Amino acid sequence: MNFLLSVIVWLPLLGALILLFAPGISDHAAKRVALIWSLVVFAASLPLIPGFGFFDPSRAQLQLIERVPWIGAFGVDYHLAVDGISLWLVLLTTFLTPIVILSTFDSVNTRVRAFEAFMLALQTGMLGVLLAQDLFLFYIFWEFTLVPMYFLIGIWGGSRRIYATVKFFLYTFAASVLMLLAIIALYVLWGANSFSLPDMLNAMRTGQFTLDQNLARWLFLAFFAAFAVKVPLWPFHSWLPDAHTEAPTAGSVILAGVLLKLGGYGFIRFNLQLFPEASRFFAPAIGVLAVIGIIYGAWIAYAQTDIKKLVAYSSVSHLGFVMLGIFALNPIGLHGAILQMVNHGLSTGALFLVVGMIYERRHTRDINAFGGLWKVMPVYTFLSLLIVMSSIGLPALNGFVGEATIMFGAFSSPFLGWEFAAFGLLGVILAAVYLLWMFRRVMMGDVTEATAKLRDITRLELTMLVPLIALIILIGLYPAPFFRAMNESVTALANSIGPTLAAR
Amino acid sequence: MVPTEYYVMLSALLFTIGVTGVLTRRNALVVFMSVELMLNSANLALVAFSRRWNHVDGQILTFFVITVAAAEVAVGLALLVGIFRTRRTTNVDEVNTMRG
Amino acid sequence: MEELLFTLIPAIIVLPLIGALINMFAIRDGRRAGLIASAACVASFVVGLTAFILLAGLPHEERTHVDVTLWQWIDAGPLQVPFGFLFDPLSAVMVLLITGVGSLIHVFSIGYMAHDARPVRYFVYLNLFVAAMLILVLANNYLLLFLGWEGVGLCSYLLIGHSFERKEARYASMKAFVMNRIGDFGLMLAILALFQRFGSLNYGVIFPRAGELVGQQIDWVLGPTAVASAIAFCMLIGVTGKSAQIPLWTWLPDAMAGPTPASALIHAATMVTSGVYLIVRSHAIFILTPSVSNTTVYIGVATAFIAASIAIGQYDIKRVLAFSTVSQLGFMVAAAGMGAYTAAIFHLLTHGVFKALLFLGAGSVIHGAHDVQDMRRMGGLRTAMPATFWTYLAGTAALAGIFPMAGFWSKDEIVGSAFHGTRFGTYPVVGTILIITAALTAFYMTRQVSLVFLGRQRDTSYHAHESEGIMTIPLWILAAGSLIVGLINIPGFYFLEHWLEPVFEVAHAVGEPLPFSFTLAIITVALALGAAFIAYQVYANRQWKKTFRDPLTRYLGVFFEGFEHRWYADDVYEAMFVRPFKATASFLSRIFDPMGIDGLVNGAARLVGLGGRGYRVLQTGYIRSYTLVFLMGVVAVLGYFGFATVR
Amino acid sequence: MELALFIITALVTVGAAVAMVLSHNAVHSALWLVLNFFGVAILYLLLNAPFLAMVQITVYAGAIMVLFLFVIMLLGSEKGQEEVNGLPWQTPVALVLAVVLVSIAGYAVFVSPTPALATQSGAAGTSTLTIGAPDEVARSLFTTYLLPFEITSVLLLVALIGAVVLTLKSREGDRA
Repeated sequence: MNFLLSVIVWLPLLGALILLFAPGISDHAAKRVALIWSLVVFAASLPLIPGFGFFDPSRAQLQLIERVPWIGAFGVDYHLAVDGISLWLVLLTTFLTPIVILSTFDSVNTRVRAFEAFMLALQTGMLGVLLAQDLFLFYIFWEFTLVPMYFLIGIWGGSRRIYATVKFFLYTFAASVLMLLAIIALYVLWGANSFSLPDMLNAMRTGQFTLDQNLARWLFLAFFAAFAVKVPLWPFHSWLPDAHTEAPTAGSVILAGVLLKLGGYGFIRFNLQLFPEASRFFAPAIGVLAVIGIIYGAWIAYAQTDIKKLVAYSSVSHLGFVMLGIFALNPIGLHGAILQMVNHGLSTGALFLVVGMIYERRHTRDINAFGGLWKVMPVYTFLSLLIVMSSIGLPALNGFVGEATIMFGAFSSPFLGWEFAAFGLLGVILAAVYLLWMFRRVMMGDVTEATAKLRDITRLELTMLVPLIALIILIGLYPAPFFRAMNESVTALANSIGPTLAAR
Repeated sequence: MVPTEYYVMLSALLFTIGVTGVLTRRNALVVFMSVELMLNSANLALVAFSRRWNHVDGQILTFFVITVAAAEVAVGLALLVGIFRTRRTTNVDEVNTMRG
Repeated sequence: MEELLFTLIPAIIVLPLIGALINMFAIRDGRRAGLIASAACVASFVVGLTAFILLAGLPHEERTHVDVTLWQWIDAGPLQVPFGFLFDPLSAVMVLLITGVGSLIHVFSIGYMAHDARPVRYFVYLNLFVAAMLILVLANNYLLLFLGWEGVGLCSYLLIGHSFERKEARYASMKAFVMNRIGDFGLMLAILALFQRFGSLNYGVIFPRAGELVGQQIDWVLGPTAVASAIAFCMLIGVTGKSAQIPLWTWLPDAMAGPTPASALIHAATMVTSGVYLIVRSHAIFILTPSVSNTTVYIGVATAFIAASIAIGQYDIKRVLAFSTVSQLGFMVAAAGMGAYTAAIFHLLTHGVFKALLFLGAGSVIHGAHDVQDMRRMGGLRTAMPATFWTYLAGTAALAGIFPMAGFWSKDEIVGSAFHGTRFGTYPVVGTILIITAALTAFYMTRQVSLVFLGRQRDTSYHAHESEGIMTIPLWILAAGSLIVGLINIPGFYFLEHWLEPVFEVAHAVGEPLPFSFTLAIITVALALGAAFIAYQVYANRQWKKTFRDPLTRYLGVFFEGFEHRWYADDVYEAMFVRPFKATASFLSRIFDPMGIDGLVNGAARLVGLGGRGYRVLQTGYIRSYTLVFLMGVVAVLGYFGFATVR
Repeated sequence: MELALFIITALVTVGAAVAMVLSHNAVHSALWLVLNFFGVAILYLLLNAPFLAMVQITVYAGAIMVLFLFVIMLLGSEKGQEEVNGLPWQTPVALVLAVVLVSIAGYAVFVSPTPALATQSGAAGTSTLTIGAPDEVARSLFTTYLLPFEITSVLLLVALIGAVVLTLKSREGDRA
């Protein structure tokens, strides 16, 4: 039994503690230490990439399993494992965090040690959520991720940060308490004195542990509540714009980049696996909510004057696609959904970085305050054009690959059907509308005296964007290795849910 | 041989008087005395039952109650003195700074 | 020989890409960037030509098997999409047009963009555009075609918005991209349906099995419709978006805000024709649905006629050509709809050449007249710009369909197929409308020539001069081209017809070549010449002031007003779509989201707050009230136990 | 005879209690309370608890009431300082509750058929005389209840120190 996963999960927290308690670390040094530490974590997570021998893409089951009894009385194990579904999200987390820390170099200068510590602690939380296979352990990590984010927004946020962060915390927390209820219910109903998800699934599959239909649906809804708020699915999204507008740039990037994906991941890992029948039952309804989210998010984004709010609503729209992909309940849809979660992390993360850069220069997020950036900051505008295009879903970039696969999945899924794909595609048009509208208002136009003397992108900012853009283009042109790594797990999962592709 | 019910009834009566004393009077000391009275009524009931069941435990308990009551009075009065020093009053209603 | 072909095809696309990358990262100077870009395009043309020759060398039936896959693009379980190219006769011809005309336009641009603010960026976009268009034409599956499809949309967005200082350029670029996107919505839906029906998107899989679609029905809100019709109709939406047909055509005239050579390449020769290419490429599906094919014909004809009528009322030199392009595209779409696929491709090729010539000519005029675009301020430029004048005249003759020029042969073939009839039957009404439109074309082109070149120079505030050699040489080449290109499908030999046969054999859609009818030819030429003569009389030798009223207003009155305002299409779209969209957006963001959804959340929070305030009343601070509560509790408990146990 | 004595003492005790509650002067209520304690002591005697009766008189009546009187004199609050009445509606409610409480007690003691007390009147065993004697109480106190006994001693010590500390601190406050 190797310890790679535990190393990956707990290393960041160790770094956080060091940063907090080690004596005599100046702000300047704290940033460097945090950066190096997060790079070490990223290096530790690299062996997970298929081809390094640790992760075998041809096996669908959980791999690199680490299981140690923890709380004997309730049968709670410290149980970590990874499979095709969570692989890329883990790598996205370890890949994004160094970039996020890099972005704090010139944007955060008050209480830097605490900021970096919270960021690393957050990383531990997120990795824990992605790797935990024990329901109890999962819940602990799930709630733990809220705490650092609460402080990140609460302390370093904008003017209305208190309202935003309290709303964020309470909204997510209230929903996840329902999930805790469901977890306990499962534990009691199963009666095998264990919270282990794989064992529970085996018991279900072999018929030892059967849930009657209505109860399964209620439990599905309990899990649904927690994850829908996190994703956010349409009616539960009202915390996101506030959280994003008030969060510091680094906070926004990590929030959009990874935190939102935990909801989507949760749906796949728990809702689909534990309650296949309920998933089939609720798929059309959730599909409708997703489609509304796509169009609604895009539509509102168009009317925003605050850039960050615009990008926040665009996240609501993009994640509507992910939900559509998940609840297509077929291999293609799931492939698309998982890849789109990674893509969204990259594109929207980069978009927030870009927005952060002009915020650092002008200290305002109002779109009308900008104009003519293309002339003043050509390199910056070229990079942001690429990022905007990836968010719009232009082919040859990563957004398109994810969205197209989801559309194929949704179109041919017996539970959704062509209407969902059609309305989903409307979202693609609207995405072009509001993003290009923003691009025109900010980048094109004539140079105002305020934007005349803005300096172009610095080397530091370049090092932040280049890795993201490299991946955006790579996934756009050659996504096959990403798909192949999750192929087995996703197909196994889709078959377990029931009839996959509609009869041709 | 006076039946125990009478004693218990008497004890209840005394207890109720004590309670009304606590509720109605506003002088802290009188309230305090009413509390003592309630304790006493409880003791009476205890001893009554001790005789009834022919068991000494009731009386032992009463004994302990008395000692505790003594301790309580000591501390209580010290508190009252403390309050009087700062508030210049022993009227219970004037001391209502702990308003919600 | 087979392997050589396999290596050449990717090279065609890679060369412009390399040119773009070099310019993007290494080059700062405009002229040098122009040279590199043109070199890349010419190289691509040369490679394309050799590939064309090699393909011609292959035996007849092997010409559609040249299919090379570079790598597996999407590999998501059942969804397998290769990144592969197909070099068959149809795409070969398209490649030649794109790279050939493209190269000439690149060379022309060197001169034209000499004093532009950001020439390097312009050449990067131009090269990227050629690469994207080549991907579109060479793709061997629909998803890769879609990649090229949106790629050219992006490049047109960038090129239109090149000089973004100007307000109309900024708005036009976004309008173009969004309207293309609406078309792409339809195409994507068709692609999704194709995948669901065939499990793959490769042409090699879909077209041979296209027959399976017959009889398959889907029922939806408008009742049961054939799957083939649904797919074809969705494709048609894509075509109207990209080839600027009704209803999605208003973006093309505004796209004239971009640099003129860019308009020549994109909005005349290549991008807008990709819609026609799509129909011809997917003929196996369109054949199955006479209903959708007929709709295509009617859309094409209607667009042709309306656009021609609008062109008559325009004063901007480029706008006239823009509407002329929309009209000629209408011809091609009608031909493709009728099933006369070879005629459509033939007209596409000839139009590509002479419309590029006209646009470059217009570019040369604007260049010479110091960026004046309003024809009312021109006049008498033939003396100042002889070369431009004569080449422009050749282009006009070709467009009007005068005898020896290319336009005559291709337009005549379309009109001929309308009367002679194809697999779906004859279209007499369509034929007559097309002939009238041809006459209108002759009219507005002669109007333009006489307004620009004949008569006296009305606005003398500028001194017009001829463009230098680097711009006029491409004009002469294109002028020669607009004569020679007509011969490739000259009746009797029908080279193009035979060349494209293998492409249509797959779905056995090969019709026998159209017999040439003299009567029809004479009628069309006579009408064209007549219309030209009328235009000459009305416009050529009148002495107007700079801001004259077009004489036609007297004859046509309100109609002319309608033509001039593009039949008020823009205002209708603005009122029907754009304004409601903005209104709803602001409603949602200002009222619904904050009050509605957020309201619920904050409402819940406020409720809890109120509850809390309610309880505070109980904390009175009086010790005695607390003891009272104690007592109540005691009484309640005693009471309960006292009485409950009894019952 | 015994019943008569019980009734007299009961009446005296209740009267003293009521007087204690009603009298305006704190000293008077203290004295009434002392009388009450004596009444209860007599009742203890009736209930064969001579040791407790003595303890009652010495501790309660002697020590505690003296302390009370001392504090009353110290604080000088024997005059009725009842003008500030925060909760005027409290008294009637308290009386009503008191009546309810008594009625419940009465019902529980006399009316409800609880088995335990019913059989009491029969077996009035003679041997009850000895249980209240000091030696009997002492024997059980130092055997079965040794631990509580020690704890109460600690408790008394704590109370002692507490009282001193509280009053000590407040005196300093006074000097400022």
